Amino acid sequence: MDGIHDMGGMQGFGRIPINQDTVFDHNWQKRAFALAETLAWSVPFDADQHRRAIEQIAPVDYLRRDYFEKWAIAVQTLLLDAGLVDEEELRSGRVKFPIPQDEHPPVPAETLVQATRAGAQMTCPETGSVPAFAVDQAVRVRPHGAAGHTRVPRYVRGHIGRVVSNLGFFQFADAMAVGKGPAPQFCYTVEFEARTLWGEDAQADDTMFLDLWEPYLESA
Amino acid sequence: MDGIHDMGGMQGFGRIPINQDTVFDHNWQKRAFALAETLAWSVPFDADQHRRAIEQIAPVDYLRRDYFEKWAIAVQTLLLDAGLVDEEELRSGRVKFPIPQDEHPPVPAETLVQATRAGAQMTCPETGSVPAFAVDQAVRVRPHGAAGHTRVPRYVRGHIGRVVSNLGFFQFADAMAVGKGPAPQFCYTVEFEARTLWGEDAQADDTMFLDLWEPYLESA
Amino acid sequence: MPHDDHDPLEQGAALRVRALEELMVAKGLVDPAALDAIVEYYERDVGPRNGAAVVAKAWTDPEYKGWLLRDGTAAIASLGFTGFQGEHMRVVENTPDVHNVIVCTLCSCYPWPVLGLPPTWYKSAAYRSRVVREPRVVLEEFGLTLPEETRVQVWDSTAEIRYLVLPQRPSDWQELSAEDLAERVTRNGMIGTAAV
Amino acid sequence: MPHDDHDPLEQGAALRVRALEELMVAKGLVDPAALDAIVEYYERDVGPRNGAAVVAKAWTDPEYKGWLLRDGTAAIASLGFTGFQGEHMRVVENTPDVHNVIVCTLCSCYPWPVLGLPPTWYKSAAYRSRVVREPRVVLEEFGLTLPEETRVQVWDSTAEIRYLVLPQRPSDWQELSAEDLAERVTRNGMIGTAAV
Repeated sequence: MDGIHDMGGMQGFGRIPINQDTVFDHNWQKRAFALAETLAWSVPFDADQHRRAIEQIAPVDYLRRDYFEKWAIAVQTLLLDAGLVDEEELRSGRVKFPIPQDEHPPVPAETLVQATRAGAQMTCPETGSVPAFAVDQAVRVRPHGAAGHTRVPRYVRGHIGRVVSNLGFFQFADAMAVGKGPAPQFCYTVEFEARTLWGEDAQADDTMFLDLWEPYLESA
Repeated sequence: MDGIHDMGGMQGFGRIPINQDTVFDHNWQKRAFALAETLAWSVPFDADQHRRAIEQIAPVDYLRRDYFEKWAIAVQTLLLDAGLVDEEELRSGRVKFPIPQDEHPPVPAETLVQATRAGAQMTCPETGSVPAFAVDQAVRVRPHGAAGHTRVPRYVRGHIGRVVSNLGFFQFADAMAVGKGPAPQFCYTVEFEARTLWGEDAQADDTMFLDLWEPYLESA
Repeated sequence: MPHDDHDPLEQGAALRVRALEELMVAKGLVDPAALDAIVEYYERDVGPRNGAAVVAKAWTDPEYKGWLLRDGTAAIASLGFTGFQGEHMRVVENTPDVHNVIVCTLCSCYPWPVLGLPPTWYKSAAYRSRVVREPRVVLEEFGLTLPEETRVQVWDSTAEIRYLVLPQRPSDWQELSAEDLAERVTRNGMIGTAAV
Repeated sequence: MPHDDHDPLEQGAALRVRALEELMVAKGLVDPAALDAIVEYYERDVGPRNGAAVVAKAWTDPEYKGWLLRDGTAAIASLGFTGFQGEHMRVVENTPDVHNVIVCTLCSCYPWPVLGLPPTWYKSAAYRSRVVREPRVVLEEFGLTLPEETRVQVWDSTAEIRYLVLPQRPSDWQELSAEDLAERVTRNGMIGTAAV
């Protein structure tokens, strides 16, 4: 999706707010963060589904609302999509209808912290899959983006880079985001010359690296 | 400038507000429009300078403010740039310092209406200039945009199209916008297949036409 | 976009413009009569009726139609429609095979002398972003379903040419007077977001 | 972004989140103890001190440094730093010739186990949009002027790898204890927006 979230290279956003140097400024931000982390288990949803829901926030709200409010809005969307709440409940905070609790057990504190500390499993067995590209090979990023959630920014579309490493066989964000995961794909680190992407304004030797799943690429 | 104004192909903006079918909804919108039309003479500024000033509005304001408020904001910017007002005057509406009136005469009503009805002169004598491209020639849009005001949208960058007509030798918007006009350039209508621009989601025979000045193009 | 009267954003805009007008008049940069005159000009002299007259003439006068499609600027000027944002006109013809639609993705370019100033939806982010990428879906939202075999041509007004769509002639055109024909022509028909 | 306490936008956000928390607890979808525990975990156990320990060790232990650059995930895990948003780590080394800086243009990907959650500026539209296009200008805003001959490498965290910058070792490193060295390491130094 060519959405407002795809910000790389956009101009007009002014100076970096370097002094906004904290993680949380308000207690509600902590609660919004924690709600996303816990509801990911009981609803459930994964990080790509949450990102996709954030990207679907109207552009003007994407720009003006607080980062953690957007996390909460995305969680609300995922709850609505799952049929676990309705709009009126979200407004009031009061329960109107019960949910099948057995199917959506809350995550206990200890389980959550242990799992958070352990991390997720994001790679899959290659089971005979063969990578399409080799290290040092020139690749071109496909010129057209996907309509849904995708992790290839517009600013590299159609441009030629060089594979610097094959990272392995990873769950594919485009599929995960719509609950069709893991549909694993090889993922590569690709290096681009800054001038390829930005023209002569960029400095000659500077480079950019992006991690790109195989379906985003073609031989150059 | 890869700014928020460059909207072609962006996703996430929802349904067309078809019922917002009027030109003006408030009297102040008419006044904002009229102020831009008259001040273009006395400040002076041209349409490209006004467009450039609109593009420089912060993205969140570009999205949330009324179209005619943005016209007024751009006029304020041009007045500030010309040194004819200061911020406090704009806030209060009250004059703090005089301006050299001889250099900035207000346009009389009759002159304005006559000139509006007559239109502007936007082409220049070709004086031996030779167009770089011919009708039916394949051209590629240069892959990198200009940092300043420019009239080549991102969605055609790097893509190949076909020249369908040479429109003539026109004042060049990129130069006009920074007061370096007319710096005329040939301008061409270029046709692109929809699938070239948008991939397989587009319908096979559909096409797009854009009018592009010569510096935006290279031979394909 | 229209705001309700208690919208603080709209109130702020109104205050901004009032202060600007007062300041400009006080500084001598603007003659208030010129403000009134230009608003009156666009409200009285300019609007889609001009374009409709062009279209109705093209529907009934094959020679004029040929001229209009060959040299839109001159043919339109011959009816007295000239001026800012219409100095260079191209008229694009809808047929059973081809449907044209116009947009300005970068701002709000629009053929003022023949259509007046653009309606709010034409300037909206939704229209500007979507009609180039999914014109058929956008036209459906306007209630216009095109046959798959009709080719869609989208014209993005990126330079100094302004576009006018010549809609398909109604089948009963011979029974109608020039005035009645012009009545049939809608603004959206001349943008390409409606059939006529 | 931080809001002042009378900002209606911030108040609306606070209300939204409070209603959501109440509803989720009442619906049985969330155990309030889990909310508290996860906030406490990120406030107490996770943060830039973890990354600083990794960096300080790499500065003083060449073998560890080699391992860290070869297999960041394992070398970092060996110090006990693992978890969400750090399952696959790559450490990139700053030298006099090369300066690395990390970003996530599409959202806010960041190596949580070693740096904690990202600061607001890292998630800002300005940083995300600009650092890939004009990294040197951005670094200047952070007060970091790079020699022209230093190559800048920008790493956009677009998939599941998370990045950590290994800053250049201070020249007086041999005079410092492991703790003092770790004190020198700043969060921005490990993002690449500051020298150490």
